[in-house]
Amino acid sequence: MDSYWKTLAVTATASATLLAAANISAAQDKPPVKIGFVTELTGPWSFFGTSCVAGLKFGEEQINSPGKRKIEFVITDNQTSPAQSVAASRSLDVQDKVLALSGPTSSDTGLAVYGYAEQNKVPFVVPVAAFPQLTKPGSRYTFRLEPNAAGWGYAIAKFVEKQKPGGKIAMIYSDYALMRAITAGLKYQAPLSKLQIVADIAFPQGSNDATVQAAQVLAAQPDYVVVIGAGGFDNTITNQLLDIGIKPQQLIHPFGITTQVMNWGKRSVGSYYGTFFDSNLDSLTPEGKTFVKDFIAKYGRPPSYGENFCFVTAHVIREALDKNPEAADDREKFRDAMSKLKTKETTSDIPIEFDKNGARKEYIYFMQMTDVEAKSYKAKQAFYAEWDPEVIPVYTLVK
Amino acid sequence: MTDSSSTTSLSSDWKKIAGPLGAFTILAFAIPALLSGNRYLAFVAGITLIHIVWTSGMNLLYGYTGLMPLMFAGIAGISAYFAVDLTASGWSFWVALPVGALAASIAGTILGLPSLRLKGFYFTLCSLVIQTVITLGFVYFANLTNGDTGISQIPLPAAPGSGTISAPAFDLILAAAAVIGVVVLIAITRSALGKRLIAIREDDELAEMLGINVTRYKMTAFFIGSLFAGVGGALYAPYIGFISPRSFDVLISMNIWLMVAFGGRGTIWGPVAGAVILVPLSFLLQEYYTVKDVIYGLLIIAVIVLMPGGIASGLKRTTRATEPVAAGAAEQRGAK
Amino acid sequence: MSNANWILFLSTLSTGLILGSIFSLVAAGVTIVYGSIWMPNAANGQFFLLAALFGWTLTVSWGIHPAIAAILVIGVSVPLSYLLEVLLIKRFYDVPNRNISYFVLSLGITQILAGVFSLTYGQWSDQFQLPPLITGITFIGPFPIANNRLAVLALAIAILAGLFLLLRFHRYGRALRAVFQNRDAAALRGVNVKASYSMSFALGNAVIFAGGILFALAYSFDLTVAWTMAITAFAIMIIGGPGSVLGAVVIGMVFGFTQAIVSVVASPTIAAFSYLGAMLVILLFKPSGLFAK
Amino acid sequence: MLEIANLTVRYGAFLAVDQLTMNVAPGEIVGVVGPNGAGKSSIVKSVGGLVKPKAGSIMFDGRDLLTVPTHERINLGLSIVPEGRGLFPRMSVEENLIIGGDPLRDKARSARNIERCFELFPILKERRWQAAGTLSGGQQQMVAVSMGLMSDPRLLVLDEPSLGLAPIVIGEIGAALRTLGKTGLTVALFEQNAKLTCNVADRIYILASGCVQHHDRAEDLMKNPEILDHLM
Repeated sequence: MDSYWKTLAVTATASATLLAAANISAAQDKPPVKIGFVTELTGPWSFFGTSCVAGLKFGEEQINSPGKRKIEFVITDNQTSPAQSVAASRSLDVQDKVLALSGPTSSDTGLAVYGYAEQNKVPFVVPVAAFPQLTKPGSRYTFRLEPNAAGWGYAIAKFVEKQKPGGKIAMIYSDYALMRAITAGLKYQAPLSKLQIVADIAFPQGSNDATVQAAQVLAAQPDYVVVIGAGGFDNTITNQLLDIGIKPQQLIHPFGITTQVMNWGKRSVGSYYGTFFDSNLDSLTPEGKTFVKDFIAKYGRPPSYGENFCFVTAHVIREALDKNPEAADDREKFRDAMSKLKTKETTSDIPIEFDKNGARKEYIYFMQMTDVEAKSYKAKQAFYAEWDPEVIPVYTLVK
Repeated sequence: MTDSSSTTSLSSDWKKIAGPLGAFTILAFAIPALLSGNRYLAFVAGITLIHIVWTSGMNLLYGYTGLMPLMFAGIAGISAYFAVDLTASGWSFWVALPVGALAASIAGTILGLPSLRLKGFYFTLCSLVIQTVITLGFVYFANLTNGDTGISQIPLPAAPGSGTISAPAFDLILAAAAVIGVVVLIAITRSALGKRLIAIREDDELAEMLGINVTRYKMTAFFIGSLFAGVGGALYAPYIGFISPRSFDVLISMNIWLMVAFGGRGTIWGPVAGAVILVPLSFLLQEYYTVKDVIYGLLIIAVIVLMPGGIASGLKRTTRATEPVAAGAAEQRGAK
Repeated sequence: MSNANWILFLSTLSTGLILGSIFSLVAAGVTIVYGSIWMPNAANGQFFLLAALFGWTLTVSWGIHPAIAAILVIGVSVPLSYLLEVLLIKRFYDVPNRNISYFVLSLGITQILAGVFSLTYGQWSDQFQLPPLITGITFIGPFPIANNRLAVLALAIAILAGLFLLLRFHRYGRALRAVFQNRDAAALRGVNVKASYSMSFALGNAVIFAGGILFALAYSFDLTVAWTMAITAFAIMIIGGPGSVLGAVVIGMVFGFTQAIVSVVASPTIAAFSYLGAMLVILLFKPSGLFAK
Repeated sequence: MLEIANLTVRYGAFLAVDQLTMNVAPGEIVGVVGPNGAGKSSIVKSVGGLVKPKAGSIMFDGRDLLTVPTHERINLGLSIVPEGRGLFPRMSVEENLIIGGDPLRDKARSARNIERCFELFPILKERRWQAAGTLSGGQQQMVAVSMGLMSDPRLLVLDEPSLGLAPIVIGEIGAALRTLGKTGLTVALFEQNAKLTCNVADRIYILASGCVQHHDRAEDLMKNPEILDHLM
C-alpha cells in the first residue's frame, strides 16, 4: 500500500515537474511580449515620464520571474509632444509590433496616444493620465488606472462637505486641461453638496506670481482654498497664500507629489493632499511596503502615486496575461482580457476593475501632512472615498 | 545674389529646372508608395512631404522676400483648426481644406502687416511674440480648439465614393501637394512677381524708389506664403490624427524656418533638402533621446559656423571659388 | 480704504515691483547684448534658467548660503560668457547681417541647454525652490510680505541702479553706449569696439544671470520658465527699443505692473494677452520702439 | 605729418580711390575738394581705419598707420570727424565731449578742453545737457568738431563738415576752422564745398574719380578762375 502511494506520489511529482518544465520551456521559447511605453523622457514633463519609468522598472523586474513568458517594455521618448507621441505610437505599433501601448503621463500626450490606439485598435493601458476624455463613452481599447480628474473635484466637494458643511471654497488654478477638469468636477458638485465657491481664479500657462490673487483669495474669506497649479508655479502659489495669511489647514491640493510636498517643507504641515497612494499608509500590502523601501533606497525619496501606478501597470498586464495566455499574441484577446480583469493594486489591495469605457471604480485619499523632513514626510489619512466613474456627468462636464 | 541676368529666357530657365523637378516628382510619389508596406516609414515620408509644403512657403517669405515670420506654424494651425472644425460640423474635407487655407492666408496677411513698418530683424522678434499670442489663443478659445487638450481621433478625409480614404492614398495626396508647392514656388520665382520680391529682399527702400509697390508685394508674399502654411496645416491634422496648440507652437515655427536656413534660403532645392534631412532625423534619433537635443543643437551650430548660407550654398562653394564681387559687396556693407 | 483693499493695493504694488525689476534685469541684459553685437539671444531664457538651477545646486545640494550662492552664480557668468565668446560669438563679429547668424546660433545653444537640463535637473524634480535669503514676515499696514521678497526686491533694484550708474557715469559704460549708438564713430574716438563687444556680452549675461538667481530666490521655478522668460524679454526689448537699457527697464516695470494690475481688474489670462497686444499696437505706431533714437 | 602714397580703395568691382598720393605738413590746413563719389570719404575712412585699402601706404609722423588698429590711432594724435558727424545721438552734448576727451585719461584736462570748446562754440554751452541727436544740423556739426578737438589732436581730419548746412552756418564753421588754424593745429578738410575750402585751406587737392586732378596753393587757385568755376 505504502509503496503504491509512494509510486503514485513519485509519478505524480515527476509528471508534474515534467509538465512544469515543459510549460517553462514553452513559455521561454516564445518571444517576449512587447508593450510599447511612450512617455515623457525629455521636454517640460520629463520628470513625470522618468519617475514613471522608475516605478515601472521595479514592476518589470518582479513580473518577469523565471518560468513566465517575458514581458518587455519598449520605452520610447515622446518629447512631451503630442505629435511625437503619435509618431512614437505608430513606430511601436508598426515596427516593434507591440501587443499594447502604455506610458504617457500628461493629458495631451495621453490623448494623442489614445486617438492612435482607438483608431488603430491597439490596446492602451494608461497608468497616470487623469483627463476624463481618455475613457469617454465608446472607448474600446483604452484602460485607465488613475481615477479621472473631474472625479477629484467631486471628491474635494465631498471632503469639504464632511469637514465643514456649508463651507466656502476658493479655487486658484493654472489654465491647463487637467486643472480645468478638476475645477469642473468641483464646480458641479459644490452646489449639490451645499458649498459656496467664493473665488475662481485661473492663471495662464507660464505665470509666475500669485501674490495679488492670494490677496483676492484672502479677501473672499474662504474656509478652504483649493490650489491646483503646475510645476514650479504650484509651489509659488502655495508659498504666497501662506505668506499672506492663509492657514495650512485651509489648503487642499487635489494631488500631492513627493517632490512638491518636500519643497514646501514644514510650511505644509497641516495641509491636505489628495492622492491615490501614500507611502505612510498602514494599509499598504507587504509588496507595497517593499516597493516604498526599495524606491527610497534607490532614489532618495518616497514614490508618489505616479510611480505607484506605473509599478502597478506592470503587474496588471502580467495578471491579464497569466489568466489568458492566448492574449499574449492577439490584441483583441488582450483587450478582452483587460476588460474582464478583476484584480487588486499590488501595493494597496484596492480593487481594479474596468467599466465598459475602460475607467475603473474610482477612489481617493485625503492626507493631512503631519511632518516634513529633508527626504521624507509623515501624513495621516483624513478622508477616503470611492465612487463610480459616472457618479457625476464627467464626460459632459469635460469635453 | 540677385538672379541671373535677363539674357536667359524664361523657357530655358524652365528647361534647366525640369530635370531636378522631374526627379523630385518621381521620388515624391515613389517613396511613399515603396514604403507603403511599412506604415511607420511611410508616415515619416508623409510628414516630410508636409514639411516640404511648409518650407516652400517659408522659403518664399524668408528666402525670396527677406521676411522672417516666426508665426508660420501658428498660421498653419489656424487652417488646421478651421479644417478640423468644419469637417466635424459636416463639411467635406475637400471643401474645408481650401476654406481653412484661405482663412490662414487672410490671417497671415493681417499678421504680416507689422512687416511693413518693422525693418529686418525687428519684424522677426515681433513675429515671435505674435506666435506666442496665437498659441495662447489656441489654448484660450477652448470651445473652438478644445484648449491645450487638443483634438484627437481626427479621421482621414472621406473618399469620393464611401468611407474614408486609405492612408497610402493620402500619402499620394501629400506627394501631390509637395510637388504642386514646389512648382508654384518655381513659377513665382521665375515670374515678374518673383523678381520684385527679390528686389524687396535685397533692399526694400531701393525697390520702393524703383517704383515697386513694396506694401502690395509684401502682402502678396504673405498671402501666398500663408496659403502654403494653411494647406500644409489642413493636411497635417488628419494625417497625424491629433492637433493641439503645441502642434503649432513657436518651436515648430522655428523648426520650419531652420529647415529653410539649413538647406539654403533663396534656392528652390535647399529648403526641400533641409526638410528631407531634418524631418526624418528627429525620428531616426528617437532612440538616442538622451543626446538628441544636444546633437540637434550642435548640428545647427555647425551649419551656421561652417556653411552660413545653408547646405545649398555650402555645396556650391566647394565646387566654385568664392565670387570676388559677392565678397567685396559684403565687405562694403560691413564697412558702412 | 478698507483693509482688504489695502492688501490688494499693496500686493499689486509689491508684485509689480518684484516682477518688474526681474523682467527689467533680463530685458536689460538682452538689450545690452543686442545693442552691441547685434545678437538677439534666444538662449537668454536658458541662461536665466541656468543661473536659477546653478543657484539651486549651490544652496540645496551643497548647502551654501543663498547670498553667497547668488554672488557665485553671477560671478560664474563671466568665465562662461568669455568661453562662449571665444568659441562661437567672436567668429561672427565681421559678418554682415550677423543678427540672423546669431539668432540661429542662439537657437542651437537653446536646444543644447534644454536637452542637458531635461536630462539632469529634469529627472530630479518637476520644481525647484531655493531656501530664502532671510526668513520672517513684515507687515506693511495690513499687508504681510515675506522678508525674503523684500530682500530680493532691494537686491534687484540695487543691481539695476548699479547697472545704470555704470552705463551712465563710468567710462566703460559710456564706451558701451557709444558703441550701441554709432560704432564707427566710437572706434574713431578711441573705443576698442571688439573689446567692448566682449565686455557687453559678459555684462549682458551677468545681468541675465542676476535676474535668474533673484527670480529663483523669490519664486519656485521649473524648466518651462526658460521659454516664457525668453519671449517676455524679447517683447520688452522690442517695445523699449533694442539697445536702450532705459527702455528695457521702464517697459520691464510696465510689464510687471500690467501683469499685477490687469490680473486684478480682469484676469491673469487677459493680462498676458493685454501686454502682448499692447506690444503689437505700439510697434505699429512706433516701429523702432518707444525709447529708440 | 600725414603722407599718403599710391592709396587704392576698392569695393568689389568699384574702384573708389586709384593710386592716390597726397600729404599734409605740420601746421597747415589742407583742403581736398571733389564732387560726390570722388573718393574723399574713402580716403578719410582709410586714414581712420574703417576701410582697408587694397594697396598703398598711409604714414603718420613716419609711422605706418595701416598696422595700427582703428581705436589706437587717436592716441597718436590723429582725430577724425567722419562724414555724417559721428555723434552719439542719445547722449548729451557734454557726454559726447567727454567721450571725445576720453583718450586723454585725464579728467581735469578733459574739463579744460570742454570749456575751450564752449568758447569756440558758445551755443553748445547753453545746450550742454541736450541730447546731441535733437540739435540742429549746424549745432551737431559744432559738437562733432568739438569732439574732434577734445583729444588734443595734432592732426584733425574733417569729412564734409558743411554737408546739409545753411550757408550762414557754413560760414560759422569756416570761421572756427580758421581760428583753429591760427593756433597751429594741422587740419585736413575733405569737402564738396569749394568756397568754404578755399577760404580756409592753405593748400588744395582737387579730386575726381579717385585721382588727384589738380594740386595747388589756395591763393594761387583763387587766381585761377577757370578751375575754380569748374569746381563750383
